[in-house]
Amino acid sequence: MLESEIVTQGVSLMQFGMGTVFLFLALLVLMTKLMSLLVARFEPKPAELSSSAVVSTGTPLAGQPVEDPEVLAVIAAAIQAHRNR
Amino acid sequence: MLESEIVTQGVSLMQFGMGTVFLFLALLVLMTKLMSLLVARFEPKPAELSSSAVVSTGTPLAGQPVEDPEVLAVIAAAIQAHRNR
Amino acid sequence: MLESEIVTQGVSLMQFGMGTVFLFLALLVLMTKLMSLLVARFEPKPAELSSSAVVSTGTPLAGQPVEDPEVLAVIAAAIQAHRNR
Amino acid sequence: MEQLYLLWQSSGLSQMEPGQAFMILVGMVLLYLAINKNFEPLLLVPIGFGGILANIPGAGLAYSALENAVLAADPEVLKDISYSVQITSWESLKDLLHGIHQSSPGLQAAATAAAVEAGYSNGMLYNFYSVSIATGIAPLVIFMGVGAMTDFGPLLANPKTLFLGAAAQFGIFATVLGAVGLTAMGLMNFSIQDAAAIGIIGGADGPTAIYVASMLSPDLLGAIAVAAYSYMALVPMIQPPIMRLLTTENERKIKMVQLRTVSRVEKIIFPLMLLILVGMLLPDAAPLLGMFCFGNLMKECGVVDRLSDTTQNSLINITTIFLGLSVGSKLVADKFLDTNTLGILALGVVAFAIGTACGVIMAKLMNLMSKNKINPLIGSAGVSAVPMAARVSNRVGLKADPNNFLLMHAMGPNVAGVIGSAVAAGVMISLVG
Amino acid sequence: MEQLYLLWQSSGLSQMEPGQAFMILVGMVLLYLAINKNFEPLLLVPIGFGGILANIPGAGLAYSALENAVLAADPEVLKDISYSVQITSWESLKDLLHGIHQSSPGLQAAATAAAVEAGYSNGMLYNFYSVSIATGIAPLVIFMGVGAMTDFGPLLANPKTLFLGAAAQFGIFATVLGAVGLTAMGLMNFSIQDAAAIGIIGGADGPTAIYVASMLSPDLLGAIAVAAYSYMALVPMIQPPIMRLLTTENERKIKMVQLRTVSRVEKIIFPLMLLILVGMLLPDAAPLLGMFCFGNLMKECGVVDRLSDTTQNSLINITTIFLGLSVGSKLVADKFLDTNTLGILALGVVAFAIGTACGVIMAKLMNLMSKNKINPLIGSAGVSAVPMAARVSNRVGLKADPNNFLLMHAMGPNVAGVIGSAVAAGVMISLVG
Amino acid sequence: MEQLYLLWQSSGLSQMEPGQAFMILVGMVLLYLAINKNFEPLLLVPIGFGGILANIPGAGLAYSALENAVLAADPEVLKDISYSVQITSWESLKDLLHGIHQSSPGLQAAATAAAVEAGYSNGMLYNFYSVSIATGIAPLVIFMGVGAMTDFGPLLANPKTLFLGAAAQFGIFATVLGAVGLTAMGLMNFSIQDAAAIGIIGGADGPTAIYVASMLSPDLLGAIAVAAYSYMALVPMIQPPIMRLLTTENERKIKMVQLRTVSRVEKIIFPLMLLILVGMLLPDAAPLLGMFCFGNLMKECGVVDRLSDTTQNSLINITTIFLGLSVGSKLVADKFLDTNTLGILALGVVAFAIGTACGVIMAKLMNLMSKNKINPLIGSAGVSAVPMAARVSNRVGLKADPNNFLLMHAMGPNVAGVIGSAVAAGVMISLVG
Ligand code: NA
Ligand code: NA
Ligand code: NA
Repeated sequence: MLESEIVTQGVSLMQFGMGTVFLFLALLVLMTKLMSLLVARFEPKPAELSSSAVVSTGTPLAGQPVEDPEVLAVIAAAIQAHRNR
Repeated sequence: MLESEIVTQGVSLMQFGMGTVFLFLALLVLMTKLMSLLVARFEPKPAELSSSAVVSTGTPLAGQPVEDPEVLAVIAAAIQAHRNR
Repeated sequence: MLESEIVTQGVSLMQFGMGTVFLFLALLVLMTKLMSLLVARFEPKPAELSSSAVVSTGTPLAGQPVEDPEVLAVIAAAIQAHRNR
Repeated sequence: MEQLYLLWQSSGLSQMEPGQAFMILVGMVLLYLAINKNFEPLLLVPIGFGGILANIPGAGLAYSALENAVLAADPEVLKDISYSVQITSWESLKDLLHGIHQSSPGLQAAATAAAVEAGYSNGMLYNFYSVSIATGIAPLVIFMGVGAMTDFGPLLANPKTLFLGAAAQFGIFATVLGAVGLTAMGLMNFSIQDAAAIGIIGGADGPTAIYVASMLSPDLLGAIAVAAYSYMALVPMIQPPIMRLLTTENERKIKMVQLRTVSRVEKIIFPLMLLILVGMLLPDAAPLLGMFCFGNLMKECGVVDRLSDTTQNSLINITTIFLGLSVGSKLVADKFLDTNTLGILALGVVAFAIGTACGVIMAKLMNLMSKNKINPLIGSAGVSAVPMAARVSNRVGLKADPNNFLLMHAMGPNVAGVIGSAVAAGVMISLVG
Repeated sequence: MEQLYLLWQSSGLSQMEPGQAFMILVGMVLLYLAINKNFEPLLLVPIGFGGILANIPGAGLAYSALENAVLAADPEVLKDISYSVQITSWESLKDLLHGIHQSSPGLQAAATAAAVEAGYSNGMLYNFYSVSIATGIAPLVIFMGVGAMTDFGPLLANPKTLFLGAAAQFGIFATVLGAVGLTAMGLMNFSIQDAAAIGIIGGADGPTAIYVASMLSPDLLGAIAVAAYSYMALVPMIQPPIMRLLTTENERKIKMVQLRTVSRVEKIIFPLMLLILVGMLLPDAAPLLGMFCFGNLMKECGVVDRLSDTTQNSLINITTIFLGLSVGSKLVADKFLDTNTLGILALGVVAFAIGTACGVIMAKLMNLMSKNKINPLIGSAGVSAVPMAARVSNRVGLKADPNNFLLMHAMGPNVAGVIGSAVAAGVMISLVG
Repeated sequence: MEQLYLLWQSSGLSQMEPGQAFMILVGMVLLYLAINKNFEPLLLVPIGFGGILANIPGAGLAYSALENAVLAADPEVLKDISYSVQITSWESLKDLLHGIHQSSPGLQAAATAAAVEAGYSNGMLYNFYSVSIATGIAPLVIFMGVGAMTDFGPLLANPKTLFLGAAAQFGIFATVLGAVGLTAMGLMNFSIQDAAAIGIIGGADGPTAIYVASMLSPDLLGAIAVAAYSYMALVPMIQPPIMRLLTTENERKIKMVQLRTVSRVEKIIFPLMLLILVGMLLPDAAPLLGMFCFGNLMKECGVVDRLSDTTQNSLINITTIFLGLSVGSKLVADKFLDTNTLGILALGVVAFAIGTACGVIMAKLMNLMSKNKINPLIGSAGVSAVPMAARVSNRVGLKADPNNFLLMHAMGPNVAGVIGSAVAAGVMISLVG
């Protein structure tokens, strides 16, 4: 009795589990495709937009207390080195 | 009475403590020597092996997101910039 | 009653609060000026002192287990670059 | 089909209440503002995301084990819990929860034990909140990090700018008056503790606001933190009109004396002096300003750069993540959706405006008494909102005279405002805490 | 001489039990595999070392104060403790401990107080475990870090590879069936919770496995974590034969369409969409997938790089150290040495094999219905084991056609597998938790 | 005027006791030594600052909620609390507190609940102490970091230098004798636990001292930690006279054999061997030496560099900050200002001196029995104080012969001293803990 019960539980766990996993990921496939379509429609030039978005957030980020000066110095030195090569 | 008791405790703590410290470190000396002997016997060329071992673990480590490349780039740029000044 | 009570509390919080803020910051102004005067008097050459102080703490700091090897490598590279100029 | 029906029953979608849906939208809006409009993203990204997590129906991430047990409404469990707290009847689950929160700590502990034994556990965000905010540790650690990033040089070069930082705190207390006024008029329902916590929005300093709210009015913490960070992000829009209204073109063109260089010794002594002053006069501000001074001392003393670096980087970043998610836990619908929240948002912007105005007016008053003229535009930086407000002063100044750089001058009142609002926080905790 | 005898008596060597010696050897083997064979060293070094620490005789590092008090077997203390829990007789200390663990939380708290008053305290590893795993925080933080290191680009470019990640989760549930089958046959003795926790090994995802095991079956956590990480390291040996068996040479040579570039907006929206979907459908997976999505959002949004960097570096590293040592605490001999452990190890490798096979078969099925052919070798990457399984797909593909690089194509099912096993985890917590 | 009077009443200045003022001065002196004289600044800056914070009158940052409630002396609250712990009369608040600390954990919990309900809460530093030191975690994590920074190469090349590290621990036990002697003479009042904790100052190892003191004698922890770190900073002044006194010019000129190179395999095996030896012989030293070996293994194994880097940087830095502030909490006037503190300071310097002398003498003894001569100057490095003591050996050696570099030779006994004092700590915890 007890043994068959745990088997039943296991089988139902499998059915329910695989069902949910497939259903969930199928929904995710649908939504992802839909989302990509919408993004492509409303953002005509995705490549350009993505780069411009990066630029637009670039300036405010400079306000963060990250070690910007160092990074800038490194970049400056690298560019300088490149030119002088 | 009480005073002499704590002195007794202190003396016994000293005996037992220094004894254990010496015994422990003496054992450690023995085992370390033994270990070094065994390593030397079973690993014929320790120097070579150690370097090759470093190399063999090097590849998988490269997958770790440590900032090596950046550091290298910075140093390279700095040296380059300095020379070209 | 209750309404007027909370208003009374609010007014008294404002009086007491702004009073403390001003008093505190006024005291801080006084003490800061006094401190700057004293520092200027007892430390005749502040600029020089500050730099020498940095140097004096510099040596022991080198003893700290910071990423010495890297720092040393960078310094070494810099010195080398300097010599080759 | 029956399986599918059960699946639907247990899903979040079927349990969703309108308030939760709305708050998820609010979380999305906060994320949008943070990511696309760069509204204080370091805080608003975690807060917005935490807000969404907190409102996932059925997950109970923002609730304690006891709250989760009550909200699950299993009759057996409810019986055990209500027996523990000696409540025999209630109108709604919300009513029962209210009754439980009113009962003594001992009874609540018993009820919690009953909930845990029934298999309920604290939500993830509730745990984050308990550890990071309820203990006060997260805002204090962030304040230490802010201290380690602060340069008191401009303030030390021109100490009287501290008065600008003092004046701008009037925004805090005017807002307290506003909150009690709204309550007296019956429009809102704030206690004096709530009013004090709302006022601190005018301090324009995130960790101070969260620290005070967690001590005086935890239920309003979500709205207060969101208001504080949002208005800090809006400083470039809120302040300039007020600054222009209160100053003449000529005042805006005032050039200030070049700041003297400040010695390293002064910079080391200043945080210690400030600490002693706080300790002697206002012990309730000692945790906040103590950690702030400690961070600053680590930075300036030059012998513990390892510690200072970690404080400014990994430590403050780790703390920010958990602080933000924890604040988000207070965006749970049944705590956030309330007419009081609207009142808080309205009062917050008033607080910023009054603080800005008082800073500018104070600068003009000081000019009447001193021959070293201050450009009144730097008065607005006294609200803190470091370094945004100082940049606004600079920008408005540049419009009046393209060669007049006010940034360093404005940094003095800017950090003075941080001290000023921490002092105000101490007063309020001391008086109504 | 008497002193020396006493010294010997109090030493660990004289108290050592064979099981402890064996487990110390197991710890050494794990360290050997991690260091010399590069078996997931980031986890197996701390786990192996923790396992050695946990089995030091007389140190009790992996036990609670109460367990340490009972195991010390001081008659006076045993009397107090057994009185607290109202147990009057017991056959062995292990029997008494079992009885204590069965008694109500209140009685256990009283017994713990008695143990603490007698001078016993929690072992170091027990404390680590309580804070990092029992609260769920450590696996969640690591999952956040994994999210911050994950690139959903390949998945977004080819969303149908999500189905491969779904199919590979069959390994999980087949293993659950295997575990209940072994129990039904009387070979093993697993509860349904144990079976679910064992199944999750097939998810090939360390933090998910630890999270689920800590909630459903803490006693098996050690064996489950060791199995999960070991088999993840063995993926390059387990998968290729199965992949070759199930595919023809021509199938292995299929060239896939070049992936389109994915815009930044899509990458930002995807984690939010996933979060909402999880919230609506499977609240029990919300902590795991919520933290995963949060980490990913921090990475992709581009405005909180400070936080994202810390999440990927110091925060995940610190958490990994304590997580590993805590997992090691479950390698204590009397919990680990059990025929069940052998069952877990056997079932784990079956789980990996079935997951791999199902992923490959699913890819072949999808090819029957679609004209954009999928190389079935990327199906095996659906088990997750990021990024090892994707590399295996690439390597096997290169053997069939040296110009066919499958790596980026395999990253899609690879991260889909992470989502899939987190979903499976949510289902199991929801149904048997 | 009345308002101002009230303000004065509630300020710290009016509540200040002479002891607090004195301890604030002590904190300032520690900061001065750390910043200007470079006395172990990484620890003494946080300790000094924490000491100042702990003595801010009226802030109660170093006290528990219960202590804060008693010290506030509100009659109603005192009544509740004394009722909870069943104390009916007391001479002074200090007397009442003493009584409370003597009562059973259950009664103390009830009294704490009464204090919390009356609105009192744990001070910030008290919370830091509870989490970081009372649990033992902070010293252990720092020890792990020290392990990850330690190179056992010189020790492995010349293992007999371990005997120097053993001999130098005589300073510990001689100090224990000194402490019990002072007590026997009635000059001081130390228990055997106190004496053991004081002795560990002679171990010249910060985390070991704090770990032992937190377990054996928490009230003396402040003085012990301050003494340990101060004398470690003073090693360049304490050791050279003793070294010169005990050696001849010729001995100081002894050139030692060049150290052989040590293979990576030996470096990996050594921490594991040490761990096993500790586990077999001295389980009570297992937490300390276990974490030390773990850190070292992470460094040497070469496959977990991410973890090793974090251990040596952000993790140890974060822990140091909170450890230091927590130690500072024990500098609160009523715990620190005591004749016992003077005794501890005096005994501490004796401990260092005896340890140094024994190390040197041991080296000379070993030279009698071996043909490979040891320069006795490296004996003093056996006290640990890594790497200061090894540098002192080098410097004194260079004075005798400018071409004789002893630094690498001295690193052997230096790290041996760390092992030695951790072993001594284990013995003491085992015998009197
Ligand atoms: Na402010
Ligand atoms: Na998976
Ligand atoms: Na030592």
